[in-house]
Amino acid sequence: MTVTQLTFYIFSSVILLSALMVISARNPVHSVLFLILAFLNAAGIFVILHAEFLAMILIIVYVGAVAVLFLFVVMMLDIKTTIEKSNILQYMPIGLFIGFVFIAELVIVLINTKLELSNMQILSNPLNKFAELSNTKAIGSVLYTDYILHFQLAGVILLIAMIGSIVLTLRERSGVKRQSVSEQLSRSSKIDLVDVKSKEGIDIK
Amino acid sequence: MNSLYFLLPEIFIFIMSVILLMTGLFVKKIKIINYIAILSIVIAVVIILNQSFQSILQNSFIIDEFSKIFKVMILIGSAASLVMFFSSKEDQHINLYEFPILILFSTIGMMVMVSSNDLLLMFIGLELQSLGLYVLAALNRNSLLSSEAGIKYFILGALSSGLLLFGISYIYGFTGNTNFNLIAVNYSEDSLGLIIGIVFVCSGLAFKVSAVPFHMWTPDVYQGAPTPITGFFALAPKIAAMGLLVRFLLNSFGEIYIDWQQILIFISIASMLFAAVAAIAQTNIKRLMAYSSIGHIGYALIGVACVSPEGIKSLTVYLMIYLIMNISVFAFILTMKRNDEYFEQISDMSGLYKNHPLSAIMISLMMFSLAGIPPLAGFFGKFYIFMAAVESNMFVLAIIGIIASVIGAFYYLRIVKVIYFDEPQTSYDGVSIKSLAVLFYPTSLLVVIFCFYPLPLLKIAETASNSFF
Amino acid sequence: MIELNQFLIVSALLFTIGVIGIFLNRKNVIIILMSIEIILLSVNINLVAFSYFLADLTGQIFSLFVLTVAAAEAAIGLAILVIYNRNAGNIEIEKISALKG
Amino acid sequence: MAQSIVLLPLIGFIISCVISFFRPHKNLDLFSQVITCSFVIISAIFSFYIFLSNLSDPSTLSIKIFTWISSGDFTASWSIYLDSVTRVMLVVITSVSALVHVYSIGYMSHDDSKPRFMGYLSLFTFAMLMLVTADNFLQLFFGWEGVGLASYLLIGFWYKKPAANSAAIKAFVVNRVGDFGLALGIFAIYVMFGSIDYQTVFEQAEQMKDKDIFFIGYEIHALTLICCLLFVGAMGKSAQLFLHTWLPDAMEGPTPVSALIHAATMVTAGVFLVVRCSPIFDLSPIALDLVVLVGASTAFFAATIGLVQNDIKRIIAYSTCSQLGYMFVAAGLGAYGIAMFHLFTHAFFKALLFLGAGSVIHSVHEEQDIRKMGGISKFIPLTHLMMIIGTISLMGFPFTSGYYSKDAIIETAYLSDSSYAGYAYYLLTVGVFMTSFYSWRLIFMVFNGKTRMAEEDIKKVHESSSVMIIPLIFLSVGALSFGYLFKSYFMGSYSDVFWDHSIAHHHGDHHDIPLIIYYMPAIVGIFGLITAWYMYLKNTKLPNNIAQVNKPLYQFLLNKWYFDELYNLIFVKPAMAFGRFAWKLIDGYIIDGFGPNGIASTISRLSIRARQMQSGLIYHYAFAILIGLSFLITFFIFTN
Amino acid sequence: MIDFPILSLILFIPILGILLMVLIRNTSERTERNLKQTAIWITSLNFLVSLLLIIFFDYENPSFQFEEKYFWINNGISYHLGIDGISVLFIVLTTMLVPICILASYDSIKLSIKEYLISFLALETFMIGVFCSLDLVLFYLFFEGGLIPMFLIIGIWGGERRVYSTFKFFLYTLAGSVFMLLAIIYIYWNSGTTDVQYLLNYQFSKNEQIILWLAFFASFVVKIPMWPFHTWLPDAHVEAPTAGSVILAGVLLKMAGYGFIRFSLGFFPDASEMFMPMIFTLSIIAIIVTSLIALVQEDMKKLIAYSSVAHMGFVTLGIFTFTIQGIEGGIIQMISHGIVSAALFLCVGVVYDRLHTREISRYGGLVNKMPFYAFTFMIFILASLGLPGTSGFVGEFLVLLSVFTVNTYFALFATTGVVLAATYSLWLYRKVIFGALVKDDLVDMLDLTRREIIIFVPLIFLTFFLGIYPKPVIDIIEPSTKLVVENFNERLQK
Repeated sequence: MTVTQLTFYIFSSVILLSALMVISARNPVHSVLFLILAFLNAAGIFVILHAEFLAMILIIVYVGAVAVLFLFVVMMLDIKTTIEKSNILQYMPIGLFIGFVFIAELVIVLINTKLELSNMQILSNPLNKFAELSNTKAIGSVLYTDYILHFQLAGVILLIAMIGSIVLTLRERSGVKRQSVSEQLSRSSKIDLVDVKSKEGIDIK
Repeated sequence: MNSLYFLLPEIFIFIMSVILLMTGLFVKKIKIINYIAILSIVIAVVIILNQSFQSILQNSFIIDEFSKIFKVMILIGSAASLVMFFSSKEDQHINLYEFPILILFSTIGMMVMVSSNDLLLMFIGLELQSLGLYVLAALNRNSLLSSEAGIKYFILGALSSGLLLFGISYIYGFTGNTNFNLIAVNYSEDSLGLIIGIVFVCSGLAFKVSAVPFHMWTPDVYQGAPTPITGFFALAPKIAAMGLLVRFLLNSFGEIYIDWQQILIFISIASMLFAAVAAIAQTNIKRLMAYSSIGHIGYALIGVACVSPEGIKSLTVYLMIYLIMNISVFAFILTMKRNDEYFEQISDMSGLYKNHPLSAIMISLMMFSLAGIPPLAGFFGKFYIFMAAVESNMFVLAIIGIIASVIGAFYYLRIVKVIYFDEPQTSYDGVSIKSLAVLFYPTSLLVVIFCFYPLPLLKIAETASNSFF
Repeated sequence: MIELNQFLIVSALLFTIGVIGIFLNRKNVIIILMSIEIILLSVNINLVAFSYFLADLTGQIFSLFVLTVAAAEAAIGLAILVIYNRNAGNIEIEKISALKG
Repeated sequence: MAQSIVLLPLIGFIISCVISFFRPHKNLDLFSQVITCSFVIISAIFSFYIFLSNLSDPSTLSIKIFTWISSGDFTASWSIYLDSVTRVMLVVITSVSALVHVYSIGYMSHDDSKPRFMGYLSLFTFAMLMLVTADNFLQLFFGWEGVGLASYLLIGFWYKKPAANSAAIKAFVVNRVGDFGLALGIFAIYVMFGSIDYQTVFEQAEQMKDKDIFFIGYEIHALTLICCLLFVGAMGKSAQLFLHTWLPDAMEGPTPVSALIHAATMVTAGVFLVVRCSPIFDLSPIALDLVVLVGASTAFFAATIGLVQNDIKRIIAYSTCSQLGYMFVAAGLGAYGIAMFHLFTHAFFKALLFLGAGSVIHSVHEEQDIRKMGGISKFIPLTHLMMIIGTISLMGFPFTSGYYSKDAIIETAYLSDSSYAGYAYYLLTVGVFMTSFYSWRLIFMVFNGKTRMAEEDIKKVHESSSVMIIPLIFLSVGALSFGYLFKSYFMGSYSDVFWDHSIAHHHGDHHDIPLIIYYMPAIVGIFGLITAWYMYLKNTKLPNNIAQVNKPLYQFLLNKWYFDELYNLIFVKPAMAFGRFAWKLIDGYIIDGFGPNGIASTISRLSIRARQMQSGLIYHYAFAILIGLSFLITFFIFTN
Repeated sequence: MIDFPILSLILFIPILGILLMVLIRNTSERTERNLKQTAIWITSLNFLVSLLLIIFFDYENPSFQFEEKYFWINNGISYHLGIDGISVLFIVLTTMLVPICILASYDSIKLSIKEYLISFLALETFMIGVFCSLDLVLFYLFFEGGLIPMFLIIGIWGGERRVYSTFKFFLYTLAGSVFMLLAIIYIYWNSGTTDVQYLLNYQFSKNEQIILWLAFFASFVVKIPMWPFHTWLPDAHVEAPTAGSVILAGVLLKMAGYGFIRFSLGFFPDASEMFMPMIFTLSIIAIIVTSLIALVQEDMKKLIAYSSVAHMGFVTLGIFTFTIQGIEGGIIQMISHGIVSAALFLCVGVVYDRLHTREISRYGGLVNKMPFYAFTFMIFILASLGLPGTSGFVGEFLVLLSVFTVNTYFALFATTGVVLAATYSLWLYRKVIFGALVKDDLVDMLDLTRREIIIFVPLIFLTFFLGIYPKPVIDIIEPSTKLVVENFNERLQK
């Protein structure tokens, strides 16, 4: 067993275990932390597969941003650790059975899978085209050329995510006093100049 | 910069929506934003109609008759939901200027979907669309139902995206390409992994078109989402996802259709039968329409499953008629309010014939049309679908289809029954709202007089099918 | 050397865990969101593995976009979750069933 | 002229029909009576003219009026077909009808829908004329059903009486059963001959002698089948055994109706049919045997019932039934001329009896039970006389009309070598005794002896008006003299000329008949008279004693051999029960229950299940997706 | 022959009427009268125009006349109209019955009269379309389209259980006819066209014929209706308003009979021959069983409805003898039934309008108060039981005659139907009309009004005309029927 293999097995078993923990931990905070662990190990697998850039991105984006977002929300919503209801047992057997069938089928199929590269024409971005470039550079060189549309659209996706999040969570509470600078400045709307006759005064509305 | 020219409609809408996003901050009149949004859609339609055929970006983005027709349908659907948006009053919670903008963004996603010829672009288009829809479903922030609809739609949608992606990864892996045409070159006949990939992708797309058994979200989301948005859900995304499904399957796996045809046959049969049966017990009109759309998608899928020019033609005709009918029905549902409060129960429609005789006639005809009774347009939709099915010798599918249509007729008739036979209730506001009248009456009329001159639609559909065969 | 199918099997297992996490979960919605992230992660492993064994960069690019989308999804998902929590006062899965029938 | 004979009654019917809507109006009533009567009388005169001219020129005349049905190679026309048989029938029908019309003026004088009654009578006359003047079987069928309809209308004339309504329906339906056979017979004729015109059929009959027809799975001799089916029709119309039940009930109608329809004309249509089809019947010995068998049985059977009945009209009705049996026996033995002769004479004396009975009923205020009469001859002597004339003619008292015709039948039976001739002969002879007995029983119980009427009722008994009596007189002339006058034409030396191919002839050797046989009917008849006299005038306790001693037999006869009850049990009740069963159980429970309703409820149950599946819980939804996915994957793994 | 597109005109006049009536707004009493009169004039006009068909009809020509053919959907499926001797009478029957129906509902319909009249006019178009379309898709369009107005007519203006009945009617007939749609589509792909004229000479293989025949049969068997697919009919009849029953019995049932002649016999001779015993058996069962059921009915309309099933049994018997007499008999029986049963329903409607019940036991002795009515009713009862001299006889006789030539077994059984018909018809008549007038609420019954008399007079006239002198009618039918039979025999594969 080579070192690579060993690391692969370690990484993958940790991923699987922590993924199991994510879905089974009682405390959501723990789940988030296990999720982070899973991501970290996945980054390791990426490295084994020579995708260094992606490994970095995974850690930066996922661990740095997404997981933290999760953590943040978990904290914010103050989720109580709930006690599992009894009816889970009711569905557990059939659920597990279906899950087992599912995984069994996948595994059976995959165990014997081999790529027959010889009869494949890989026309899009064969790596040998970028043989001299580093992984990051290679990605960059196609991302902004061939994938420009995709890249821009990904930007739109993020924009939508942003607009969406804002639209949804922005709360306009009634009764909250806000400063409206423009209204303050446009004095015509708020201030009437009234000639006050002496000794009569005015009614204040 | 040739490529950019061919992307003009998408780019135009994108620019318009960004502009609107900016102006929305300053312009308090949401109607103006909405008008501009509609206008930009109209302009986009004009641009699309004037586009020439091309495939750009290494053949990953295709502009052909099929995509043009589907884009126009999508844009009509979006525009119709924007018009419906006019009917929501100032004090309603969804009266946000982000509404038109989100719809525009989603629309871009859909346009990308129907043009995409590449797994990656397809995925991005799909996500662009879906993210907008998730937000739209939950747009009524103060409503428990709306946010529940949002959460269900989101979770299940994300799950389906996961399935889709998983499938995509296999397809990519076992063919080495993401471009549909290249996939077609590379697949090997007996690769189980590839077939599993196709199954996963089909499941993901079936979710998007809400075909049984991936439909479970549909009734809940339709019911929970604000009505104009429900209308939008029923109109544009279904058409886009269907277009995508067709292109994905035909362009990449057209040769091995024997393999995936089974999937479509299965989900088509399941959709038709399940929708017909399940809708019968519904009491909420929006839920009912959800099942109705599931059923209709089942029929439309027959067209895909045929894998023939006739099939694509019938699918296109079916979707066009589906679009028209649903615009009409949702415009009507939006009129179901008293004192600015929406009523969604079917029983609330009782006595409509007394208070609003004309709209009662129209909506009844619409129900007959949805049920597929001649001579209304809905019949022709089904007629073509069955034509295609019989041509491809899929008799079982056709027979189950007609059985389901008979069962389905029952629940459409039930609405007619409530309108005409039940004791009258208090009046609705009626189709007094101009924006809805603009949608409701012309579409209804179209459905009625379609039988006299069906030719134009058929010609259009024929050209659409020519894109593939 | 590690074979392709080893990566694929790990990824498939991870995928299944994610899926099971969605429908066997009886706690709260956040876990479901995390399950979705796990599913997407499994997809990424697939894509990168294929990319490596096919010697093709597309898989990695794809994976990059998947990451982007996953992030956006997480953002929106959490936003919806927040307003749901605001309306309902909880995010317990068992209680999300006002819409049914 | 022939056309006007047929059409005048129709016009009369239409006019009175119109008038009847503008009732009640005295003048109009009178108008309608006059119109119908005069029209029928005119056609009677025409008929006599034609009849008498027939004596010199018996040629066959066929007038086509217009095509009725013509489809493919099937054609049938409206037409008038005159031959000897028709001419005889015309005389019988129109003359009796005319007399009954006139009689009805008096009889119905207290009824408030006279025009309607007169109209119906005219309608009947028209239908009957259509029947006899047909030149094809379809028009015959038209008339056949038409008289059924008229009979229905007239029996149910007093529509307020439930019994009358029931009787009317019964008459129609039982007749329809007969028509059923007739219709099938017509079909068979069409199949065999390719036509239903008399002339074509009769001309080809000889060639069809040996042909077979495939009928409900059996090869049957075609002509036998045809004849049997036609005879079923005849049985229905002529109230022969098994299809006779309607006739006694039909007495619920007004008495003139009974005289016209149920004695003189309509019921003889069956005999007419057999005679008319004699060219075919003659070729089918089996059918003829059947006719004899049924006729003789009926003659006997009806007579037995007549012995014990108490309703004046029913007694005469059974007598009619019985006499029709005589006619059939004659026809069945091949003596068609004799059958026609008896038909001819019977029409007059039976009409006379009925009208006389009507007169009696009229006098005693609509009482029909002879047990409640008695000793009224001194109040209505004319009627009494008429009834006696009718009765002696019926019993076959020498030199009356009935004597000639009935004797001839019995002689024929005696002489014939037909297989059932002996059977017929004995039954008929016994029948003569019974006929005489019950006829005289009727006379004695009604007119003689001590009265059994209430004091105040008997005072009101009075002779009927002259408008009723005059027709009786006319009829009595017929009843007494026509037998003597026409016997040589019908069956005697002139008969060949007279019938002129319109019926099948047999020129058998003229056997000598022993004198005892020759006088037997008359002797037996007189013996019947004496018995009746003894039992009902001399020793009035005897009938009761006999009835007491033979109670089962008496009950059996009184209840008409329990035919009504039997039919009720075999046909009516099961039909109703099956109808209810088919409606509630087959239609309602099985067809609907497993068909539309069952499917509908199954689907709505499924629908509720589907609704429950939509639990609202996300993990259920996700689970559904997974199941779908697993299913598809499993499917593909196992198919590839 | 005239070149003017007269069939299209007949089709579109009612639509024109609908447009006209949509324009008449408000629902004050006066406009209601306007609406009714518009409807009557429009339909009467249509009747007159349809009489032109008879006038210009070429009696010698057995093939289709007044043909119109325009491009509609594609080259194979076109807007093709035309009539021959078989269909022309049905068109006239339809156009005649519709004004009568509208007249019959002149006073009895109070609710939403506008929609009511529109439904009837729409129904008229569909019904006429069925009989004159020479394209299967067009035929199907009209055949099914009629369901919509009929659904509304029964559902809105019907009796107490109208919802159940109308749904049953709609879904049942729909379920039957969708199979025909599939068959039509199959025919289209098989032969490249749905043009009837072309298909009449197109040879399908034997197996195809069997399947296609069954599909068409599924549609017609429900519509006609044949036992055991008849249960919708009594329900629909009972709940429908009078005019609805009239149209249902008068025209809608005939569509199926027409379809049998035109399509089942015309396209699939071998299959028709093969299934003949089945049709015969079902018809016989229908005749006997439904007659017996009619015998025990307590509801007038139900009784007549069941008798309709029996009468239609004769029609199918006749058609499937494949003889000239049988088919002609079937057609005449249909036309006669169209007149007679329509009139019977109108008769029921007359008393229903007065007493609002159809229960037989609630009536009795009406003749005392309503002599005209009794007379009219009597005529139609007699025609219904097939008395010679009325229209009911001619068809029945020809049918039985032809059945006898084909199979004596069936003839024997079918003829018993004649006896049963007499029983239940007369029983009904006796219970309703005869007897003493003892029921209190019957004392004030009024006889037929002038309007009602106007309705009945033409029907009475036709009943007798067809019964006594049906030759002109048979002359119209004969050449086309001959052609059908010849065609059938020629194309029969041995």
